[in-house]
Amino acid sequence: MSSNLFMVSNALIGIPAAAAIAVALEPEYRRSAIINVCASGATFLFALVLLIVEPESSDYLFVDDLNIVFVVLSTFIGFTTSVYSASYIDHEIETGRLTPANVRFYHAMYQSLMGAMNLALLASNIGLMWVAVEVATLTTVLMVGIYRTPHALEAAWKYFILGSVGIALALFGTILIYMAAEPVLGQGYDAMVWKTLMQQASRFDPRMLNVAFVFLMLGYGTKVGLAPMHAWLPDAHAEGPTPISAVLSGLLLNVALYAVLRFKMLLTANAAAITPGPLMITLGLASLIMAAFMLYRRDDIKRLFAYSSIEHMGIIAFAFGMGGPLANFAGLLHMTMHSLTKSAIFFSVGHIAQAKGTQKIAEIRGLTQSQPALGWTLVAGVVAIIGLPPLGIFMSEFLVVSSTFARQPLLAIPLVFGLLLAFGALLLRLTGMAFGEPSRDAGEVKASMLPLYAHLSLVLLAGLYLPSHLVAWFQNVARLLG
Amino acid sequence: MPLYLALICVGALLAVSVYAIVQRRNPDISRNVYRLCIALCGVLFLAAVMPRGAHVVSTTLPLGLPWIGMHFRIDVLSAFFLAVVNLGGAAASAYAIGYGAHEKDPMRVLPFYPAFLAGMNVVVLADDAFAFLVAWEFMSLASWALVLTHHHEAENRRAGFVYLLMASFGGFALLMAFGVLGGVGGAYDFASIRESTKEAWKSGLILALAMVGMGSKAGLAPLHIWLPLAHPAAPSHVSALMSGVMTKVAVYGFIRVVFDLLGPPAFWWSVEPMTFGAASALIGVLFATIQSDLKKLLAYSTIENIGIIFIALGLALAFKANGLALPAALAFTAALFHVFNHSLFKSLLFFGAGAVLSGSGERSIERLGGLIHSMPKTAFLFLGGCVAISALPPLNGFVSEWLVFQAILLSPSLPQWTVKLLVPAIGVALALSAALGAGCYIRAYGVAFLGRPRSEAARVAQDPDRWSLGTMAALLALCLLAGLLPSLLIDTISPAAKDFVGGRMPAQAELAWLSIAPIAQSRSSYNGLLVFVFILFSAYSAKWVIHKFGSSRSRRAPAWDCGYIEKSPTTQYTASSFAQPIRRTLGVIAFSVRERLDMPAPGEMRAARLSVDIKDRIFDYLYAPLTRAVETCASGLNILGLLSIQEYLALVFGALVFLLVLVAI
Amino acid sequence: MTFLFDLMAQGVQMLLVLALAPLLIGFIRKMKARLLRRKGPPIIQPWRDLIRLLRKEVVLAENASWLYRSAPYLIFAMTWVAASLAPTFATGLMFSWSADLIAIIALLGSARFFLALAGMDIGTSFGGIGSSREAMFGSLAEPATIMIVFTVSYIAGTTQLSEIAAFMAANLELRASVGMALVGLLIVAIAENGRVPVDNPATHLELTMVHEAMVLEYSGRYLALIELASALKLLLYISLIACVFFPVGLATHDADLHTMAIGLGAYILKLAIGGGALALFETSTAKMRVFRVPDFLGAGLMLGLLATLLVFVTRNL
Amino acid sequence: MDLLTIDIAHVLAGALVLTSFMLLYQDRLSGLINIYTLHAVVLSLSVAWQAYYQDAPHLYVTAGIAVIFKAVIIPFSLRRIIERLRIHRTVEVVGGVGVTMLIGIFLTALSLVVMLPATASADPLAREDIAFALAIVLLGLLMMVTRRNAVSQIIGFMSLENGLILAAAGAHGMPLVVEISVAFSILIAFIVIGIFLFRIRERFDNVDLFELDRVRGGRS
Repeated sequence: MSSNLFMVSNALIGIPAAAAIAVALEPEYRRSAIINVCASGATFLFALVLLIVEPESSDYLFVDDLNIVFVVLSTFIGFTTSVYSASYIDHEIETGRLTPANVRFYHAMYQSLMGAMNLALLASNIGLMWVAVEVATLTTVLMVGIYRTPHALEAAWKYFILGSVGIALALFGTILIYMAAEPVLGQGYDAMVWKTLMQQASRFDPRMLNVAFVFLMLGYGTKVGLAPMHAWLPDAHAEGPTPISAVLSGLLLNVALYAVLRFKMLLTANAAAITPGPLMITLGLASLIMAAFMLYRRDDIKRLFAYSSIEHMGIIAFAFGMGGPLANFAGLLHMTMHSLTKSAIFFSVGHIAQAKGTQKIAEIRGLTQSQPALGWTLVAGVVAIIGLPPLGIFMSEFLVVSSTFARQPLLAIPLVFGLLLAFGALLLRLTGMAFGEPSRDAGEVKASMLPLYAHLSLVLLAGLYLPSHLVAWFQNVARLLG
Repeated sequence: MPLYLALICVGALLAVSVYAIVQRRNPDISRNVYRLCIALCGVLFLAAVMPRGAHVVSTTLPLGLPWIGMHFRIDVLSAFFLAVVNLGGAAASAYAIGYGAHEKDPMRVLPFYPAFLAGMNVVVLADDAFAFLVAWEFMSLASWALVLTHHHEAENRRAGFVYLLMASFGGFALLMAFGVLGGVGGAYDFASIRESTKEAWKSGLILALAMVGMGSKAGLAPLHIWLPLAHPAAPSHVSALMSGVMTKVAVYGFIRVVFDLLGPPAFWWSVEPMTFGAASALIGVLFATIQSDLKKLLAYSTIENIGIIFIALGLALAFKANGLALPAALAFTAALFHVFNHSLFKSLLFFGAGAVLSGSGERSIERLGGLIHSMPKTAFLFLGGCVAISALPPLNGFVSEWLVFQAILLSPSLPQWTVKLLVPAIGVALALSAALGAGCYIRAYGVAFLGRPRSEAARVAQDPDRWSLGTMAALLALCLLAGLLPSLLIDTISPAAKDFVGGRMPAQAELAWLSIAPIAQSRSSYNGLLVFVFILFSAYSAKWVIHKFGSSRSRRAPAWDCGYIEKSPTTQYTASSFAQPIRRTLGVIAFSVRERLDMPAPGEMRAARLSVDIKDRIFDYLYAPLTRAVETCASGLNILGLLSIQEYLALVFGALVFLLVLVAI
Repeated sequence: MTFLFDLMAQGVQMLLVLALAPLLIGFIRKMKARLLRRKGPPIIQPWRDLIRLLRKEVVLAENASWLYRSAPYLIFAMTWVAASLAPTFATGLMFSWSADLIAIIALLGSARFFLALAGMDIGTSFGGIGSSREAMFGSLAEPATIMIVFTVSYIAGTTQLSEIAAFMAANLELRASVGMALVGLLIVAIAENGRVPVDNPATHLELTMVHEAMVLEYSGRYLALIELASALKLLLYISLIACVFFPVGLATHDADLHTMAIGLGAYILKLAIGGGALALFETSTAKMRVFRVPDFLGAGLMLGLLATLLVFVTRNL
Repeated sequence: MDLLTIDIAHVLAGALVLTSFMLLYQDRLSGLINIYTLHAVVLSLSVAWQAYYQDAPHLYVTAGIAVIFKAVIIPFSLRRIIERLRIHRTVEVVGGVGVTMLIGIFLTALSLVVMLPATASADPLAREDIAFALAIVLLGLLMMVTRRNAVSQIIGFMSLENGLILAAAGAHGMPLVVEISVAFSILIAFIVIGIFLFRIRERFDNVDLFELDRVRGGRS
């Protein structure tokens, strides 16, 4: 393993770890917030370095096209979110919803979450990846419960129990993978390292792989938020601090999805094993349609968008399940766009909730008039998320729907049905919130619009123009995914 | 060259909307924006009509789908529609220079208005599925924002919601259609789509999807419900654009897909557009006849006209499928002619409605009346619009309808009996809708502009500013021109007919007296100019004779009305009473009308009252059940949000066991 | 030379229809009177009335607008043009091709349009009644007419009246479709001209009236023009029926004066027969309720459609 | 290898499954905790046996963790909790023990059916182990589903996790087993502390998750 890559990857995990300790020791919350931002920024820069180093693999860490996409994306959103969370936390302290002590803890957890996610993405060892995902789960659980209100605790608890079960299932799957690989690759690390696994996958016992995939799909699928394992997601989004909602939707779901994709590749490499496509498609459609229906009865704004995350994860899972260059490309694009858009939406939603002093949709009206900036960005975000051009998600939905309809028209029907349902629900809510006679404001917010604008403009740009090397990179990954 | 010019102008339009946002504090921003729009639309119009070096010019920009890029192209068809779009756009902008001043919150219009124009232009220019759909949805999006301009009224919000939902429904239909056209390989540029071969069932599917997609935007029944909600909600110049121009863009899309991309047609393709066209024509006109909201009325009549256009297109398909080039060209020309006409007079009428709205503050004609006295100029121009849209000679509406009739009369040459017998029935529908349309506009004009004012607002109403009047006058002049010299327009259209149905009408320009003869003069011919001259001649000669030999004296006196002069203007015939005969005769079939008369017993001192409620059957039987179904499902599934942790665990557990069983087997 | 001749022929036709129309009305009135064993006014009477009206001073309602004042001229002009473009004694007159059958129907439609508007201008309830009923009748009668036009022009393969007449003259044969078309056209004609049983031209102030209600406020020269126009309309319909269904004796535009004269005689004869038939019919039937009229016209429409479809059956086009 | 080793391994694994059934059956909290202690002990024994059998010394560590952490610390603190919360005597109504038992047996059968063919290539000991492990996992999950009391749910989860450890130990020469078991121990510690810290009783009068759900009160 070349030293520079080693250095970079370690930095990606080390910086957050160090920063976590640093903020934990830092009593003054503003300064800790600054450390938080700087650390995330540094991590992002190092992630960019990954773009130039050539793929490498070792027993513990490795880098290939697939996880570079995820690492860069997650570090970027981690960075913007940290910027956003600074202003958000300020407001929370002022309104006394959080104490400085909480914030210290919060920042420490934030950084360790970042570290854990980077580890999970860069881990070349399925066991290590599992450990990292587990740590990520724990940190998020703690952050979800940070408000200590009954609802927050209840949400954290639910997330905790369901998440742990998911993780347990994932571990069992991991062990089974090892057992499938062990006869071929012999005992020891080789049987747990992606590189060797991928090389030899064709010689593994398919039946073992099948059983393993069932566990992995359900286990990591729980973290992805696919129905019927989604239950933790809405509450966790709704009750935690909004930056965490953004991180959950923008990153953690992706990390879990990354794991699923890896194992999918493993199975596709083995001809005799079941094709994972149908399972993913089924779960994807189930999540899509379930979430779409759930959207209609939501009265909590954050829960609303949490369900929309489930819906989009469904679409992405569907796309990857379909497979093929177009659908995979669409899946990757959709994942990227969704992360950016959804976190942007949560940014504005957080400030809106602060400005209106409530998360009840019914009590939020006429935003475009009372808070033009927030209101219109919310409109833009929702317009993006329901897949209207010229924003990025339209492109991916265009590819998914058209390619699916060209290949299996019958599968496209439920897909389009779900998309339309979700479209209607979100548009209905948006119309209520953004337009009409404004409802009264609770107080002034110093909104930090910069991350919002950054995300939205990226999404807009992507909707019209994708830089060619990004495309090449995506296509390369799409090929990897088969 | 024209293409690049057009694209630059589109870019400029987008820049204008940015400029509007940046300059939002600037007091005369609105005037500036509209001026810029006029200029850009003007240039685009020139780009459309300027001679193109090649027959077809196209280019590709490195945007959109990376491995395809964004293709743009101008051929005769897109040039024609480009001209229509920007004529309408320029007119609307000119009108808005004056009308925009009435806008309370201009920032809800200005940023989106140029974007809307840009979107429509790009749709016409696009040459690959992705660019087309991006522009298509962008157009819907911008117009949605415009529909929500007066977002304080609840029904406008509802209109916006229904509109965008229907738009995206159509969008998805098109998406699927292009998915099939593009194939598994995803070759989405129109050039390679044209090359690709399509099986019969595929083209049938695509046709249906195109009907749904384009129809939902054009307002084809039964997908029209959003139109009467959305068009009136927007400010009048935007309504004019949506009704007069955007629906035409949808027609363009239909022509592009069905006549161009889909390859040689089969005869049965024609059935769908013709039947749905006829249905829309009838439904549209019937509902227009009973509306009392002026702008709603106009919106419904748009549905009718779209129906007529689709009838003509269906005929063109039928003829084309049987290789009857000349009749096909006739029908196709009729369709495009009507597209042009409708974009003119519908804009004119919406501008008139806007003038009435801003002049009197009233939208319901029940509270208007006598406007011919308070706003004479508007009254005159609006009358012109009414005559034109009622397909009365010598104005242009008649010409296109006459052409459609001529095309229908050629149906005996069709070999297939189904179509042969279908066409006359379609003809009845067309004739009926034309006649009802005339009745509808008699009612609208008579109640709103004639008689005595029914409200103070109507009495003190004022003519609008120069800009608005000027625009309307210009449009009326164009209507008259197109009515008197149709040969010029027909000859400009015929290249498009040549390319898309493989035939062209005989060149009309060289016919004597500037008359038009679609096939041969012995078969049918019409000369608007001559008829017009005749009418003027006989009218003036009559006047001259009478004033010379008869009397020219006249004096004013109270109205006679069989000896009883009633004071209050409320005793006039109202709009709803005017519509009563039609409601009675056709209401039962078309819309479930319920009239409730509450007649006080003799000696009782209260007023009798008649209440009429009219329901749109399509809504009741098609959309209401759908919404109800979604609601029930949503409430049913809502349980999933309220389970206890162990129940959620049970779900996971169940899934696990199920899958394990699957694996085990 | 021929040009001048043609121009003259056209001019003659214009004046002819103008002169004949009131006489036709007078003739019908006379016939009706005779059928009722009354003496009745002289045939020339309508002309007298018209001239008297023209001399009279016009009494305008206070809120009459410019539309109200210009409508009569427009109505008259449109009807007159329509009437003078239909072949009466000779086919293919100079400008006959400037408007085919559809255009002629449409011209009548425009006339109706303005008449209905004029009826609403003063803002009296009677005017409104008249206009709304006229609108409804029109919107049923016009499609019926169009259907009949379809039938005829499917058979003749043209919408040019002259050509149709020539065709019909050339191959006279009895056809179910033609018969139905004739009946339909008669129905339409009765309705369009406001004759019994649809409307009663003789009475005022009958609540079921249509045409008279619209022109209630008119007086003097305006009334004269409108009366003249309606007379022309009646004449036009009779000559339509004549030249389409009984094209005997029609001269062609390049015929010599002698044939023209024969054509003229034949035409006047046809008018007389038509008028007589109408009088007979009117005296033998009673006026129907207004809301029966749609059924009446609907019958016309159905006949038209049936005729159109029968064309395909009887004749293999 | 001699049969005796395998037999002992079987006996231990089988005992573990049996204990899981006992957990399913037991409805008194204090009783549950005792049985769980037994569960943990058996686990550590079988892991130790695996360590000896594969002579993989690191597994002894895992076994050690199992004994110390699961068989001593956890039960102890759980007892503390239930005494604090004064629910150590509560008898939980478990709907239809018989049915639960039947389902449990079905699950065991299922895990055998799934695993034995899948692991045909692996050596017999691993096969049995993994099959039993799956059974234990499923039984643990079943327990979590059937119990409404937080403490008993946790016990269910921990038994599930024991199954995982068993599987991990059974997988020959699997690296990171120690790390994983440590990570898991942390997880469990968190859960226990969770109940303890969140002081569910103060907030929701009792640890009945059913109540805890009612807090949401149809919030959506």
